[in-house]
Amino acid sequence: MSERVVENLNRSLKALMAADASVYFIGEDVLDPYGGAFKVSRGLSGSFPERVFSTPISEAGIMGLAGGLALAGQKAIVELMFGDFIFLAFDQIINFASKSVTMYGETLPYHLLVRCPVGGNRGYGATHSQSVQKFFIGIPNLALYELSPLHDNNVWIPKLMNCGQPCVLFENKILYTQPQLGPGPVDDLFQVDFLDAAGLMARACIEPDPAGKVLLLAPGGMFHACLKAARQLFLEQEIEVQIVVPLQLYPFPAESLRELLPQYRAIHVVEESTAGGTWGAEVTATIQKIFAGNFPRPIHLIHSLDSIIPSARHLESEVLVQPDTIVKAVSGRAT
Amino acid sequence: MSERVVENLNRSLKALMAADASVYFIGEDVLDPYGGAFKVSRGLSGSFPERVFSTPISEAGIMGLAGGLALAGQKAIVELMFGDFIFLAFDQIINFASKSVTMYGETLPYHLLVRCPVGGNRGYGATHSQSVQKFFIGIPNLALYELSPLHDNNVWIPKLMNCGQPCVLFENKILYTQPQLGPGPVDDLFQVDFLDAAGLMARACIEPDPAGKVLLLAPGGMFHACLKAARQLFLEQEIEVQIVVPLQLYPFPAESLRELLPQYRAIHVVEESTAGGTWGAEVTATIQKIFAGNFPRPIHLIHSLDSIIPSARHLESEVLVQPDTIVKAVSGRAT
Amino acid sequence: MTISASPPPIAAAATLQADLQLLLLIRHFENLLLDLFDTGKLNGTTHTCLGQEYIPVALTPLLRADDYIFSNHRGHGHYLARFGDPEGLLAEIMGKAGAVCHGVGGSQHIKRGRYLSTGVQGESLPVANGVAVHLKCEGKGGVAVAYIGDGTWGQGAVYEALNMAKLWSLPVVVVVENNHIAQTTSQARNMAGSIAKRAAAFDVDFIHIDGSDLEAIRQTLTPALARVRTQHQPLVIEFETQRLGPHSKGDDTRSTEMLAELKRHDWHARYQAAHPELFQTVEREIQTKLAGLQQEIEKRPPAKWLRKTA
Amino acid sequence: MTISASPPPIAAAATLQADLQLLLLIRHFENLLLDLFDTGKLNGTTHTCLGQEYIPVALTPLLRADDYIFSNHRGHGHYLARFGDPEGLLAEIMGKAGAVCHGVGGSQHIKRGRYLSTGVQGESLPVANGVAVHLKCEGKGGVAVAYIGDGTWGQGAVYEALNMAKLWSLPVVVVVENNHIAQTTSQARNMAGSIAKRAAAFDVDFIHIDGSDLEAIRQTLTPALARVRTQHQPLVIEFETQRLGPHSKGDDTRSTEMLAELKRHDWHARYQAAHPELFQTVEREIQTKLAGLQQEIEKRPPAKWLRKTA
Ligand SMILES: Cc1ncc(C[n+]2csc(CCOP(=O)(O)OP(=O)(O)O)c2C)c(N)n1
Ligand SMILES: Cc1ncc(C[n+]2csc(CCOP(=O)(O)OP(=O)(O)O)c2C)c(N)n1
Ligand SMILES: [Mg+2]
Ligand SMILES: [Mg+2]
Repeated sequence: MSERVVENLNRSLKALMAADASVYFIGEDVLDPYGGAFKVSRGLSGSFPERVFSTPISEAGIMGLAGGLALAGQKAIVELMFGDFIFLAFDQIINFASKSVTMYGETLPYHLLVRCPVGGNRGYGATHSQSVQKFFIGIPNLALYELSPLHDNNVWIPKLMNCGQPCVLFENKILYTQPQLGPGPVDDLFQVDFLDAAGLMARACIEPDPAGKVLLLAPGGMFHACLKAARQLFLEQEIEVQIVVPLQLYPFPAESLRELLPQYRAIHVVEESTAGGTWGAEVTATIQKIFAGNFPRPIHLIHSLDSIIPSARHLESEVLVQPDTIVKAVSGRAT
Repeated sequence: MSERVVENLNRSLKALMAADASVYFIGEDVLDPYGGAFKVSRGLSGSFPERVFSTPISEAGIMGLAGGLALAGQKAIVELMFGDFIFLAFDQIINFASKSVTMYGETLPYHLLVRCPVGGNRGYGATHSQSVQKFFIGIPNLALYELSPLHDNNVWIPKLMNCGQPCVLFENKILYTQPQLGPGPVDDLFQVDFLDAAGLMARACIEPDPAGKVLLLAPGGMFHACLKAARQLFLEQEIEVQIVVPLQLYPFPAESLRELLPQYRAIHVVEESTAGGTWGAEVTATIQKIFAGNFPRPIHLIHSLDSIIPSARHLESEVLVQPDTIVKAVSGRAT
Repeated sequence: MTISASPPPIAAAATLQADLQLLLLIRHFENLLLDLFDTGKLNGTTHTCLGQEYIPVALTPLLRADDYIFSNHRGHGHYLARFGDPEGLLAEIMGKAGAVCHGVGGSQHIKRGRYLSTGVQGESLPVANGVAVHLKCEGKGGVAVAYIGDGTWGQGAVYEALNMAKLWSLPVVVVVENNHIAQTTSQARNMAGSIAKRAAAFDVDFIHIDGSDLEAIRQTLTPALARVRTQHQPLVIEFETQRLGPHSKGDDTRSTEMLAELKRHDWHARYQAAHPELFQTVEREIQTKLAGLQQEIEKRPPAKWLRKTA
Repeated sequence: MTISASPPPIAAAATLQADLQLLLLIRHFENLLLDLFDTGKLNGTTHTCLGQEYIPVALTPLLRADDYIFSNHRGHGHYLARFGDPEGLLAEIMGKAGAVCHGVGGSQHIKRGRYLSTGVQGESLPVANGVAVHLKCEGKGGVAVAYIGDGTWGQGAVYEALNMAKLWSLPVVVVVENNHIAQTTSQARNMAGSIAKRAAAFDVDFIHIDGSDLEAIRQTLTPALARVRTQHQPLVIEFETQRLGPHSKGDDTRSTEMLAELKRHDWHARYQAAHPELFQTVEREIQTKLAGLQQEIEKRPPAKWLRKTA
C-alpha cells in the first residue's frame, strides 16, 4: 500500500522536529493518541513532549505564541484545526508576524509555518468548509503554499520552515487520505513531471508537448478533481488537458511558466474558493504583468459559486467546484 | 466655505439616526465632545445618547454586538478607529454577520454597516495606515463600498444601511478634511458627471467623450491623487484622462461600464493597497468575465509596492501610490 | 454564590412526564444519530450531548418564547428542549425535505425564530450582547441565553463580551456546560483558575450547579433568572456535567474506566430507578416514535434550497 | 496581594542621580515632542507618557539585559529607561539619519535587541508568552515583560494569554499602567470588575502599586520578580498612575480641574521638593542636552531604509 498524504506530511514533520531542536509544534488537541483532528500530528507529542503544545481553544493566542517563539529565534509550526478559524488569528498574522519581518527597518529572519486545513465536500457546513487562501494574498512578507499530492513534504516542509519569513500551508482536507504521488505515471493515461528546477511546479499530462492543449492551473487541493475532469475530457471528447500544480500560491512564480503558457490553446485557473477576489484573479494579474498586459489568450477562472457552503452533501456539491464543473467549463470554451 | 467630507458624512449619520430609531452607533471613543478619532461621530451621542455605544477596546466584541443588534432586527453602524484593527473582528464579519444572511437556509435581512478608516500618507506607521479593502473581497453577502468626495453620503448612507446585507464602507482618512464635491466643475479643467442611473459611478473628465482617452478607474480615496495626475498629464503631456470613481467596490458593477470601457485607449485601475490580491485584479477579472475573456485592451494595475508601510513620510511616500506614480504609469504606457 | 442542586425532591407528576419525554427524546435522538453514522447513513459531523441532556430540559420552563437562545456545536439537546421537534432536526441533519434550515445549516448551524446555533466557539457571546441591548430596550423582560462549553473559555471573545454585558447591564445568561473536557483536552490542560473566578473578574453574577435533578436546578435558577429579567444583570451559570459519548464520532480517547465512572452520574439510571414504570413507558414511546421518524425521513426527497443569487 | 508603595524611603545618592536623570530625560523628551508637533516639525502620531515616567524607571534596575520587553503605543519612556538613548529615538520619530529603526517604525514600532513595541493593543501578550516559552527553556532566568494600559484589558487576547501563561508556568510579567483612562474613555466606562480580579480569574499572581517612590516600588517588586525568574510564575503588576498630557496631541477632553488634581500626584514636584539642588542641576543638564540634540538631528539627512525586495 503506498503512502497516504497524511502519512507523508506527518513523516516530514517528525523528521523536521527530530533534525532541528528549535522547532515547536502548537495546536488544539494535537497530543497523542489523538494526534490532531486530522491525525497529521500523530506521534509528535510522544517523541518531542517538551516541544509540542496542545493549547486551549485560543486561535489568536496560539498564533501570538508562535510569533513570540519565532521572535526569540525559534521555529514554530501552528496547526489550525479548521482553516475557518484562522480569521480569529488574522491580526496576529498580518499585523504582528508578517510585519515584524520588516517593520522595524531591518529584515528579521522569522520562522513560522501555519498549517491550515481548508475545503469542503465533506458535509461539515458553512463554518467548517471554506477555502480561505484568497484572504491571505498580498500580505507583505507572507508566502502562501498549498499541500499537493505531487510534492513530497519531506522536501518542502523543511524549506518552508527555514525560508526566513512566515508561511501558510493550506491543506485541502480531502487530500489527507489520498495516496502520495510523485514523478511518473499516476494512472493509465497521465504522468507527472516537474517544470522548474526548484520542483515547485508539478505537471500531470498525457504527453509533455503543450502545443494546442488546454491547461488547468490548479493548486494541490484541486488535483484530483482536475485529473478526473481531464480523463473524462480526453476519453469522451478527445480534449487533451495538462494540469499544472504549483506548490507556491503567492507570490505566484509565474516566471517559470513564461515559455510554456503561451503555447496552450486555453488556460483555466481552477480553485475551490467561492467567487470574488480569487487566487485565479491574482494569477491572471501576475501572468499579465510579466507579459506587460499582452498575454495572447484569455485566462478563464473556475471557482465555486458566490455562496456560503451548505451542509447537505447534495447542496454542497452544487456550490463547490466538482470535476463536472471543470469538464463543462473546458468543453464550453473549446467549441 | 463648502462642506468638508467629514461634515457631509457626519450630517448623513445624524439624519439617518434621527429618521430611524432602530439605528445604533457603536465604536471606540465616539462620545461627545471627542466624537471619534476622526470626528465623524461628533454630535451623535448628544442627540441619541441611548443609541450610541462608546465601547471598550474590543473590536471582536463590538462587531459581535452589532451583529446581534442586526439579528434582533435593529440596524447597527460600527465605527472602527483604524481599519488596521478590523482583522481583530474578521471572524465576526465573515463567519457570523455575513454568513447569517444565508447560512440558515433562508435569506435573513441584516442591517449592518461597518465604517472602516483606511490609508496612509500621514506618517502613522505600519499598523495604522493600511488599505485593507482587498481582504474583504469575495465574502458572500458582504458588499464593499468606499467613501468618495463625489458621492453624497446623505444619499448613500441610508441606502447602505437598508440594503439588507452587511456592508463595509472604507474611508480613506485623507478625505475627511477635503471639500465635498458633486456633479459639476471640480476645478478649471475637470467636471463631474454620473455614468449610471443609480449614481454609483462618478466620473471626472475634461469632456465626456471617452474615445481615445485614458481611463483611471479609482475608488474615492484615490480621487485627489488621480485628479492631480490627470491635470499634470494633460497640462504637461497633453494626455487626456478620465477618472471613474465607483462607490461600490464589490461586487463591482462592471455592467454599467460595458459600453464605455472599450472606448478608452488604455485603462488603469488605481488603488492605494500594497501589491498582491488587489481590488484591481478583481476588477479586471470582472470586466473580463462580462466580455467572456476577450476585453480588447490590457488593463493595468497601479498600486503601492509590496511592502509594509513605513512611518517616516519620505519613506512612506516611496511605498504608497502618489500622483507621480500615476503620471509615470500612464505616460509609460502611452508611448 | 455556589448552590448545590443535588438532593432530588419529588417533581410534580405532570411535569415529570413532560420532563422524561424531553430527556429521553434527546437521549435517543443522539443515539440514533450515532447509529446512522455507524451505518454510513450520515456524513459530515455531529456532536451529541449524551449525559448533558438534563441541562436544556431543566431550563426549558424557565425560558420564555421571546428569549433568544444561542447554541453551539453540541446543540441538538438545546434545540429539542426548545421546540420538541425531532422531525425538523433529523431532516436537517439528513439533508431531507422538511429540514428546519433546508439542509443548509446541518448539525451545527440551526436557526429557528429566536434560536440560533453556530460552529465557531465563543462567537455567540458578543452577539448575545447585541440582542440583549435590544431586549433591554424593549423592556419586556426577555433575555439572551448563550450555551458554551468549558473549553470555550479559551476564546478571548468570551471576556470581551462579559465585560460589556456587565458594563451595560445586559440581560444575558451564559450557560456553561462544564463537562471538563474539550474535544480530547481535559480541563486541567485547558483552564487556569476557574469559571467562578472568571465571572468574578467582571463582577458578573455566578451560580454553580452540581447534580441533575431538574426540580432542584429550577428552584435554584428561578430567582436568579428573575433578577436577569428585571434588573438586567448578566449571569453565568456553571453546570457540572459529563459528556458520556465521543466528542464527535468514534474519537473518544478516554479510558473505559473513566467513562464508566462518568456514567455513574448519569441522570438516566437515576430517573429510571426513581420512576421505573413511567420511565419505561415513556422510553418505549420515544424509541418507537424516533424509529418511525427515521424510516419516514429516509424516504423523503432531498431538501431544497432557494439559493440567494446576487 | 495589594502592597502600597507610598511612604518614600531615602534612596542611595548614586542611584538617585541616575534615577533623576532618567526621570527627567523622559519628561523633557516628551515635552520636546509636543513642542515639535506644535511647531509643525513632526507629523504622524505620538503618545507621550507624561506623569507615568517613573514606572519604567522603577523597573530598570530590576530587569536584565536578556529580558524581553514588549512596549505599546505609549512607549518612549519604556525605551529611554531601557537604553538611555534619546538620540536614536528622536531621530526615529523625526525620520532622520541615526534612527533606531531607520525611520520605518516611527513612534509606535520600535525594536532594538530584545525590546519591541507595536501599535495594536493587546497583541503583544500572546507574543510575550511565546518568548517566555523559550526563555524558560533556556533556563537562565530571563523574563518577558509586557507593558499594557488599563484600556487594553478590553482585548480578548489578554485573557487568552494569561490563561496560557499560567497553564504553562511561563515567566511573563504584565505591567499595567493604570491611568484610568483610554484615549478619552474613563475606566468606569471601560472596565467592569477590576484588574486584580482579572488576574485572580487565572490564579495569576498580582501586585498593586500605588505611589511613585522608586525605591519603595523596587523593594516591593524585587522578591516578586525573583519568583517569576526562579519559579516561572506569571505576574501582573498594576501601577496606579496618571496621564498628565493628552492621549496624543491636543486631544484631551478632561477638565482643567481634573488635570490639576492629577498633577498634584506628579512625581516631578515631589522629587523636586525632596532634592531641590540635585534636581535642578540634573534638569538643566537634560534640557540643555535635549535642546542640542534636537537642533543637531534636525540638520541630519533623512533616514535611509534598505527596503527588502521580493
Ligand atoms: C474557534 C474554534 N476553535 C476550534 C473549534 C473546534 N472545536 C469544536 S468543539 C471543540 C471543543 C469544545 O469544547 P467545549 O467548549 O468544552 O465544549 P464541549 O464540546 O465539551 O461541549 C473544538 C476545539 C471550534 N469549533 N471553534
Ligand atoms: C486594537 C486596538 N484598538 C484601538 C487602538 C487605538 N488606541 C490607541 S491607544 C488607545 C487607548 C489605550 O488605552 P490604555 O490601554 O489605557 O493605554 P493608555 O493610552 O492609557 O496608556 C486606543 C483605543 C489600538 N491601538 N489598538
Ligand atoms: Mg467541554
Ligand atoms: Mg489607560
